[in-house]
Amino acid sequence: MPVTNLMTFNVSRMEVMDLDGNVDAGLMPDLSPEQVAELYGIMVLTRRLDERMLKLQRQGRLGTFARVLGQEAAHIGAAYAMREGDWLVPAFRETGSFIVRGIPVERVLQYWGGDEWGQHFPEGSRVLPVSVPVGTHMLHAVGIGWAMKQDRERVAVLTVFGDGATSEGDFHEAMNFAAVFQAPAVFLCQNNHWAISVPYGRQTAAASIAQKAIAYGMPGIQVDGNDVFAVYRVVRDALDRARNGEGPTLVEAHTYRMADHTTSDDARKYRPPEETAYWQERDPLERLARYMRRKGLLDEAREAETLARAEAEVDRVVAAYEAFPAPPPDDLFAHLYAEMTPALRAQRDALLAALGEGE
Amino acid sequence: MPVTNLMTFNVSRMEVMDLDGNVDAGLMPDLSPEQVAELYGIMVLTRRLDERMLKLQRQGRLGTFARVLGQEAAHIGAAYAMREGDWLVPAFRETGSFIVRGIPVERVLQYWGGDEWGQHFPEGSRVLPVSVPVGTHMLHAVGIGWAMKQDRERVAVLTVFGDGATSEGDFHEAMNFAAVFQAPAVFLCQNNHWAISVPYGRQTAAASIAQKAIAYGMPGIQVDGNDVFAVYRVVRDALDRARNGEGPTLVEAHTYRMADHTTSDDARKYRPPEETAYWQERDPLERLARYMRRKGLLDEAREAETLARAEAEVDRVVAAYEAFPAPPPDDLFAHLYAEMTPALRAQRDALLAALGEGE
Amino acid sequence: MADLNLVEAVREGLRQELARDRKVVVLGEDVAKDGGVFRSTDGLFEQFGPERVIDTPLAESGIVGMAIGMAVAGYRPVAEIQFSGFVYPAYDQLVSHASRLRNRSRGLYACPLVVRMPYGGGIRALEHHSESMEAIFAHVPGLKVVIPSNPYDAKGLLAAAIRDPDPVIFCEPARIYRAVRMEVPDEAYEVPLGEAKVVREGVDISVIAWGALVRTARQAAEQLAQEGVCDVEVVDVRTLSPLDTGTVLASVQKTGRALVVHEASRTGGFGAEIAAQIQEQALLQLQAPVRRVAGSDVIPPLAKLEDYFQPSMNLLVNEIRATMEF
Amino acid sequence: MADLNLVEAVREGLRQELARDRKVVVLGEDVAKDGGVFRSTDGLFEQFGPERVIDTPLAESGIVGMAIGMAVAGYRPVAEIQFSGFVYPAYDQLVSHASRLRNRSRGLYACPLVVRMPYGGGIRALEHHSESMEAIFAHVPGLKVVIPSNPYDAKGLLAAAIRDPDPVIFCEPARIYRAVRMEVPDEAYEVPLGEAKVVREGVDISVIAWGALVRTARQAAEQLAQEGVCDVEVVDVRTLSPLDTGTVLASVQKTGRALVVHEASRTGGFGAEIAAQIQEQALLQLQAPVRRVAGSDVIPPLAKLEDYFQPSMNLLVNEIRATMEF
Ligand SMILES: Cc1ncc(C[n+]2csc(CCOP(=O)(O)OP(=O)(O)O)c2C)c(N)n1
Ligand SMILES: Cc1ncc(C[n+]2csc(CCOP(=O)(O)OP(=O)(O)O)c2C)c(N)n1
Ligand SMILES: [Mg+2]
Ligand SMILES: [Mg+2]
Repeated sequence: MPVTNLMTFNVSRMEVMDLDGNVDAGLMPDLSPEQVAELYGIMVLTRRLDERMLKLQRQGRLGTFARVLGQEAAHIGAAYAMREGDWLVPAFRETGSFIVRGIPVERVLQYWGGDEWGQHFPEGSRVLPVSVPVGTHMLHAVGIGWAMKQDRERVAVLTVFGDGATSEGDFHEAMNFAAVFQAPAVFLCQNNHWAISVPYGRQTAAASIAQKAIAYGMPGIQVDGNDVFAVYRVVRDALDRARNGEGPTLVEAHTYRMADHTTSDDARKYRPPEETAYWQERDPLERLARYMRRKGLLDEAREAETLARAEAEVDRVVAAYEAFPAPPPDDLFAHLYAEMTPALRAQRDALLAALGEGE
Repeated sequence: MPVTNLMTFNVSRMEVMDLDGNVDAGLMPDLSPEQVAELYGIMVLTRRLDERMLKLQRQGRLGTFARVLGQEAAHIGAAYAMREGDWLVPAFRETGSFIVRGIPVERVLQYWGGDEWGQHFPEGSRVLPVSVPVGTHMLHAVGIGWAMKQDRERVAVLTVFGDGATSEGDFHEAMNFAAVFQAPAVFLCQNNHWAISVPYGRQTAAASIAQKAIAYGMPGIQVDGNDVFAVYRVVRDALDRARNGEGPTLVEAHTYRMADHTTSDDARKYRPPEETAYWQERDPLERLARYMRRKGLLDEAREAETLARAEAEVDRVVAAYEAFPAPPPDDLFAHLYAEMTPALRAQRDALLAALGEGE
Repeated sequence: MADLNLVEAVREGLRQELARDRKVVVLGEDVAKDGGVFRSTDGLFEQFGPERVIDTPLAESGIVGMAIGMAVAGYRPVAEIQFSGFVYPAYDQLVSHASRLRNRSRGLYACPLVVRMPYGGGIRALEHHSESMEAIFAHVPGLKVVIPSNPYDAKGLLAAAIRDPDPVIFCEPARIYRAVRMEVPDEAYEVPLGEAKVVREGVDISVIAWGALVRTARQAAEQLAQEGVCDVEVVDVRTLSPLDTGTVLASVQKTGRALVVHEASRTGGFGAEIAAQIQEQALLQLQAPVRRVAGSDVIPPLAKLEDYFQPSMNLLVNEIRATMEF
Repeated sequence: MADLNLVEAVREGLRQELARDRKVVVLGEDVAKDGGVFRSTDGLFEQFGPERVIDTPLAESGIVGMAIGMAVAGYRPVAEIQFSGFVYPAYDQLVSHASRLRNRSRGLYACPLVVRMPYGGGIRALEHHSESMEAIFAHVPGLKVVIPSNPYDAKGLLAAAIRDPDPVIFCEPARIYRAVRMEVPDEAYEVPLGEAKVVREGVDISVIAWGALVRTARQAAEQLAQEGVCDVEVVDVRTLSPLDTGTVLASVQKTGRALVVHEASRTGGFGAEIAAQIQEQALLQLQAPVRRVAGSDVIPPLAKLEDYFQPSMNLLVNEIRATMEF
């Protein structure tokens, strides 16, 4: 009778590659050298882009944006594990995922440059727009997952969010609905240890995000988020399970926000520099480069070449971005409804008339 | 490197008394025979009241209300574990807890009879009004707990809610805040296995509510909710820990809603009768009576006497309830703000004038 | 034709849409086996099964948020909120996402979603079960807001809402769920969104109403006609957003007087918008101020005080008289 | 006296209330070490410590719900929502509990809570960072809604809000956080809630505004005065709920013309309420319709289109002219 143990739960962590780039052969995912090079190229491009965007922002040529420095392995490795037909439901710190999923990079800049057209992704891309309200979008992934299952499509949904997002009620509802409906969804938390100025330890008293899956009867796993192979491996397995009708998974990618929260933030106000130094040693890009050097997949020439290609692409992207025409004022009114309402038509006409007068 | 076990969690269940009323001496809480008799008396009164209220409702003398049949051990045992100065933050299915905490029972009827004055509890009772929006009130318990801690009062807060409530985002936020702020709060879930027509298994894919505590780094425990000693014991320990600054606890009381959801509901529409039969055998009142009979604390005479006392009290309560005057119409306006606004004064005067004219 | 009350009309509307389009699904708390606490989905689960009529966990933001995802992926979810007083947890999903996905993606994604909910008082319910908060939706660009006043419109407006390519808030006046029966066509039909309707013609004053109060307005009109006081025109707004300003203005331009009636509390209620528009566009035709007959600025009371809260027929009659005498 | 901008005035107000009453606490996302994303709580954590200036997890319903509990237990929580566009998750706690606890318990419990938030556009921000949704609060019985237009009022209204025994929504126009400096008394003072203020006297037309647009209205008034077109009276509403109808009406009765200005989208905005009240109570004095100059019924746009969204000084000048010429 007395006190009985009802259940035991284990939470595990996966690492595939150590700091020096040595990998665990048993866990190493099956990636061709070309794929590894591609991954590396995307990570380099993402980092170059991030730096250039910062410059543009400082010069007033781009608006406030969320940098991804240090989180490349997490959100690129995860997106790389997706297959054709899978959906991506992002937050706002997944620039690299957009690149992986084929979103024209100039669109990303256009968006952060203050133009909604930056989120008019190519038809069929199955990538949702940036979601600014923290924690809200994971529910959409559940609904999309439900729809895919109902349509008997063998695809899965990857949704990405931060550690701060796990505090919102909508995170909870999304996890619960996903588990109850066995939605083919993978919940990837980029635990970068900060939500603006709030450190992980003030966000939750739980030792890991991964263990939060237990509350929903869902598998949860932590992964070294700066180890692109581990992230790829874990997310790929989770997406496979989702596609196979085995339900959702929570993946916690342990990573770190190396930059300020956004270009409006100054992390020196609240963050100890030692912490950044610790994570600097765990830099995901360097780690992958070490692996590749070991395997003979990278030498100085190829490194320089990759960098040059990235730079050229960034140049192209910035030029394309700056060539976008400003959206016309009546765009304000055109996309509220499939058909413009009489009130909106009147308001648009009044604005255009006033602008005409102004000329 | 590879896959490591980060953490292991165990979820346990406590039972003190078996179906025949035998108790585990090691776990049996230290209750005097008088206390056991008092508990029994309150459980009998609550059940009699519940039945009488149903009759009144069917006769149109009371409004829709939520019955507590079958859940007496859970919410009465828990309230009985509270001490002076502790706060109770209820949902809407805790009639017995109100009785334990000294709320005049006629107020409870007044409330369900459609009069807000039924929630004007005695000053200092530290009992919050019924909270109808499911899952929302537990956050208030966290804030109150924070305040008590800040005031260096050695008291705790007990908040009670259903299994359905655990699906709401606010449950999640309350649990997380409680753990982060180490609020002296005990979260008691009366898992009665139904949320109107939705069975537990559709509410969550988690095997227990207790395991949801793991998501917050909070202790969680399941208890046989039809075993008043187990509930008392677990909640008392949790309240003690809260008072001692050891933080919050989630307690899942495994019980069953024997009646319809409310008097507006008809559970036959969705619920298998076998289930009710199963739980009938686990009736909390019968179980306690068996224990008492074994211990010589209850014989036919005392049983009859307890029943008669309960009936008399219910008679008194109903008479007192029906003697309450109807609230005056201007009550509508009087309690919105500490000071009535000009608009409200004007609206009140207009109403009173119209009513005057009508006479 | 069948003789249906409003809740039956809603149910028939849902049934036909479920049958017409496999992308239509119904979801919410207790909508399946239980058939909804007002029985508005009764029998649909049995007919269409658990993949089309879906009981959800108890979480309104979850219901609407999940429905948004379904809509993005090509479905036509009809989400039920058990009472309008419980929609607030879903307000963020409605405002921050449902209303915006089309605009945010410049038309790439849309959100054809209906959120149905019993609405308003008059049923002697518990706290939070008698709310009339249409104004907080009608103010949100990107949402549509529909409130039927009778079984015929309920069925037709619901069909139109479900087929609409944008998110629609559909408020069903609980007070008249069973109050009136009406001949309703057996076949499916649409009552177009965005069109108000003159439900009683008159020449002296326009009473503008929606939901349960349309009936009250008509009763007041009949009484005043019998008493020979005045000939009231009653406009049933039906869709608050987008508002059919044309029909409202045409009526007021004809009668020269207007009264707006709603159960929601007065201050900041949608009646203010209609009154503001009338005087903005027809000031010179107005022979009296546009008065509002509305709920008081109070919390909808429990049963004992409920009758003092809602605009009654008598109050309406008095206010119409006052406007006529201005 | 100190020369302060609005964000500094808010900070001083908070500092003095924290110092005055140990029951006052500040809580929210990034309010402690970071001092708030607009720096409105800068230095308070260092001065008052972590028990009085509290960083919370990222959950707005949690922040407000916890603050409600604190208030019930005798505290005076001042909760910050990082941007008004993120308040929606807390709407349920505000409507269903904060506004109702007093009424529900017939006065046994109260909820003296302030919810502060940067509000409105004009700062070239990301989506959801430029919202003006005061109407959804002003419609809720039991809440008060305050929107200061300058540093002096901001400090005094904030003190009054914190000392008020009921819940107050306090919207701080982000656009003018740093736009103007003003002499602000060093000592604590209250600007009473529920009182509008005539901030520029005039005889020809009343422009009724709040928040950042009060400044725009004054600029328009000066321009029209210089041009000799008309003499504009500007009324700063300051408290939307409870509304100081008396001051508004007195002004319009004097001038005979009124224009209501707000940044929130037009339909269902609080301007409708004010316009409706003016014509209800002063129709015979009106020489022209009460026009509204408001944001369009659209989603507040990203930076590139932002200037087309907000009512500009030029638009205001034109609309005043139009009203004068009616
Ligand atoms: C609902 C909501 N509240 C507040 C904000 C303001 N805000 C933007 S990002 C952020 C922190 C997010 O932290 P996390 O989820 O860990 O993501 P990260 O920024 O670290 O990638 C906050 C508070 C917001 N965007 N949405
Ligand atoms: C936010 C909200 N949504 C819906 C409802 C309607 N409703 C009242 S009780 C209930 C079920 C509650 O289930 P549970 O939490 O398990 O408590 P129980 O009724 O079983 O005691 C529902 C859906 C409500 N009151 N509040
Ligand atoms: Mg983070
Ligand atoms: Mg239950």
